[in-house]
Amino acid sequence: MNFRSSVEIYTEWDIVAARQLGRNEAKKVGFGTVDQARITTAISELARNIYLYAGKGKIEIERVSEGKMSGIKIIASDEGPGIQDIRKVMEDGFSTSGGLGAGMPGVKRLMDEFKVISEAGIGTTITTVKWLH
Amino acid sequence: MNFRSSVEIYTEWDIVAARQLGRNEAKKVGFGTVDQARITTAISELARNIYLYAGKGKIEIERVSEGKMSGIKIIASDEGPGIQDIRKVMEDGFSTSGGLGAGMPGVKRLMDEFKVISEAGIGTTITTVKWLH
Amino acid sequence: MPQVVGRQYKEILKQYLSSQSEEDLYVGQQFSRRFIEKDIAPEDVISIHKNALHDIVPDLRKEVWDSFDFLIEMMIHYGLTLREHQSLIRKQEAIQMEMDVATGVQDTLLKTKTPNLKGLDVGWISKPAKQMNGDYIYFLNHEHEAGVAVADVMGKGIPAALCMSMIKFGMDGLQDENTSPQNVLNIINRIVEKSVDNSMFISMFYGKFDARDSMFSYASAGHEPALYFNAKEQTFSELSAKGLLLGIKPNVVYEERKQKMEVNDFIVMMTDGVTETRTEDGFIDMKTIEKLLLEVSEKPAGAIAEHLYNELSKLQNYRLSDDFTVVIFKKEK
Amino acid sequence: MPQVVGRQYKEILKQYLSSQSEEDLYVGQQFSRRFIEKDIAPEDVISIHKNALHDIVPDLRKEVWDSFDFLIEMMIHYGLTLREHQSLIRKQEAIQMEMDVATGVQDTLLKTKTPNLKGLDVGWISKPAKQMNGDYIYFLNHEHEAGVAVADVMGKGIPAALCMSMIKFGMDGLQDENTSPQNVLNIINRIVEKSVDNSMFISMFYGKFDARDSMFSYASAGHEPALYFNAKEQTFSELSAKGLLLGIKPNVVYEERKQKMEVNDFIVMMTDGVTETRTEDGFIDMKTIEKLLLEVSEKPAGAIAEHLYNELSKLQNYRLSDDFTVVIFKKEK
Ligand SMILES: [Mn+2]
Ligand SMILES: [Mn+2]
Ligand SMILES: [Mn+2]
Ligand SMILES: [Mn+2]
Repeated sequence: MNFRSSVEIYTEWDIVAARQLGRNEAKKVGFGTVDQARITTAISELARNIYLYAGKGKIEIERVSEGKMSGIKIIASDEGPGIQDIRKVMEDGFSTSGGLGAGMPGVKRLMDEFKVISEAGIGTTITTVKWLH
Repeated sequence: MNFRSSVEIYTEWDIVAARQLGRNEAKKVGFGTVDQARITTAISELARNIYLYAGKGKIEIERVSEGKMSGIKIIASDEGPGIQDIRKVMEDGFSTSGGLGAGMPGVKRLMDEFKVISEAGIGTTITTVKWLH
Repeated sequence: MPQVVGRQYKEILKQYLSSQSEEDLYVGQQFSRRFIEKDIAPEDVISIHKNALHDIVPDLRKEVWDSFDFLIEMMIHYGLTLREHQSLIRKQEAIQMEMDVATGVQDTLLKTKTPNLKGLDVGWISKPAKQMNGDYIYFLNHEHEAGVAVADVMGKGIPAALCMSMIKFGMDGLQDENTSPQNVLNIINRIVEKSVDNSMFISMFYGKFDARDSMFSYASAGHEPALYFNAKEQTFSELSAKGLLLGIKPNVVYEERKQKMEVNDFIVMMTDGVTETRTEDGFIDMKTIEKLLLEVSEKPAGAIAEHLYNELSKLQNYRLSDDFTVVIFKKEK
Repeated sequence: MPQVVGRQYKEILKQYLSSQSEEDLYVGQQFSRRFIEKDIAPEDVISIHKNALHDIVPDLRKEVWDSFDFLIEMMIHYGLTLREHQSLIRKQEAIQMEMDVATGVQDTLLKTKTPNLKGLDVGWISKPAKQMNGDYIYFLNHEHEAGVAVADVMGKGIPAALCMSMIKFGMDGLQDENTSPQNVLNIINRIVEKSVDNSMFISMFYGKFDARDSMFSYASAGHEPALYFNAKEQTFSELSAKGLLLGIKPNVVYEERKQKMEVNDFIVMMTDGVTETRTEDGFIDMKTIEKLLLEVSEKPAGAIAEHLYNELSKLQNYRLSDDFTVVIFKKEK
């Protein structure tokens, strides 16, 4: 079974904890300094979105492997209001600052795989993976 | 009379000489390291354009002042074929690499003032100024 | 401003150098976002970093400081690309505004008036998948008759808008002529054929209700069949008629067919954006549409159209893959 | 690849640290451009720099290396913005392609056929200032007559294209009616007024040459006057007629006037992009246009139009500030 651990996101401090967990795991998988920073930034964005827009949620981090490849998977989930218009959120922002939308295309770019499932009133789950090349 | 000196551009080596002259002058005027680098880059782009597209030409560098402001003026001139479509050359490139066009919007951004005069078969003169803020 | 930024940066860096904590990196990264918002170029960041490090650990070998100067030089073109980005974003915003204006003008210019005919309840809905709609509805009203053209034109933007204008102005010119569905399609086909080359495809359904004998007559230029609901029998049947897409050949004669309507019967005209609704399990079938229509068959035409749109839109997760257009003619007492 | 890049970077940096020469900075900067082309993010540059410096001067205090890690963290969002830039550039290129398609469709759909009438030589030129043309020429041909509408519609893109289509399809519908300039403008004005709100402005000149009596009749909806060249006298006079812009009021009656033409006389119809040519010294005046026309008054209509365009375009440094359209009717033997 793969290693998996998680951080509940309630406060801004939890964002830092999720980052720390992610960076440690990324290092253990064997990512270099820059990729560690990228993975940590992706976690940071996901956790901030939970903190800012859903109020609470969870970041799970899992080491994954497929054949000879190994990598890291991040699952961000919340029971918030859900994303109204996913298409819009995934569009490249007309402004780099603020809003839920700012983060998503960025996270997608920082990682290799990216999937959103969102239902109004039920919540949002974002799953994203980065492989070690 | 203001100080003015110039470098003829024939070879790639002359580009370096023009840069060196510009950086020294920029330093004397009182620009900081980053602005020195920006002014030098602008000179570099102008000189490279002369070298690549006109074959030969001249970079003149002049310390200027207006009221309490002081600054540096760069005049790049050649007797090359002239710029066919200035509008196009000044447009933000759809590609950052290569071609005469790549440099011009960049030079404009690196400096404060920018003016082109170009006539087919007669040549091109670009005058650009950066003020010390 | 840069001095304040420099001081703050130094504090955060100093903190990090003494703790190497994740928290300081988080604070630093949040700080860097504000740098970008304030148009601080990456070469400026290197310079700020160099000065901060110099204040914190002044006694380093000269190579370190020289190396930062080199790094600044390396960053200049990165900074330029970023500034180009700002200008592209502004350009993009301008294009967006232009599109908004265009949509408004298109709506005004190609507007059509819903018929108001005794004995007929007309409802319709037309939703674009992207910003511009490639489906077009045009009503042709006469004293005892209500006609409607439902068209799906190829492409979006200017090409689509021009095709629609061909249809509108073509039909405007028909006011005093024979407006039998067959004749309408024959004439519009000739206009389209004359104006566009063969690479433009337009499908169109033309239906006309005559209040005097409650007869619905129709013709189709390669368009989706309509659905006829028989209220007494509570059954559906397809209304299809043979005919080539518009503009392919100059002299096509379109087949015209008729359907007698009784009170509470209705006819649903639509584009392929309705019938080709794609869900995660593949395309829906006609039965799904019929089921949805049946659920609200006693409501007014507008409510039926609305219901169909809402439910089909939900089935595809609120993401239309094609423009969606429905027109409903329902016979009233 | 990154390792090769890293080694090269180290060599250049090492060189610079020992010489601090401008040449090495130049080489470094040229190298940085290739970094950008290869999508090497700024955070990667910092990492490459750190590793290179570590190889060159390994014995530095720990703070230096930690400070680079901090700087990498600071650069991540810069890197993201740059990647967003790449995607915006691709988007922009897609829009450009779409515009190209739209221009093509517009040309096909709104195309018009230059008259071929014995006794009349017709020449024209129409050049857009930007990609899309907001000027429109439409010829209406009959057995003994050649008519032309020269219009300047507000805006560009879809709004302009739709206005043009109104004019084209409106005039298409006139084939069998009274095509006196007055009547043409009256009818087109009614169509425009019905279709657009008051915020759209269209100016239009309609001129018609009748081969039977060599009479040129014309009417104008707020458009630039035409110029009449009298070959015998070698003089110019303006042909203007009163009339409101199209679409302002529903029932405008346009003034119609006439000008008899003799062999070698010609009439120049144009848009304000011609008369309002702006040079560095301000606008040109009508005398400049007359002088240019006189220079080539013995040439065919097409050559006269061409000459006018070339010379006026040169006067404004080849940068049109407005769409430029000229139509010339020249009486032949
Ligand atoms: Mn379509
Ligand atoms: Mn469709
Ligand atoms: Mn115009
Ligand atoms: Mn104009």
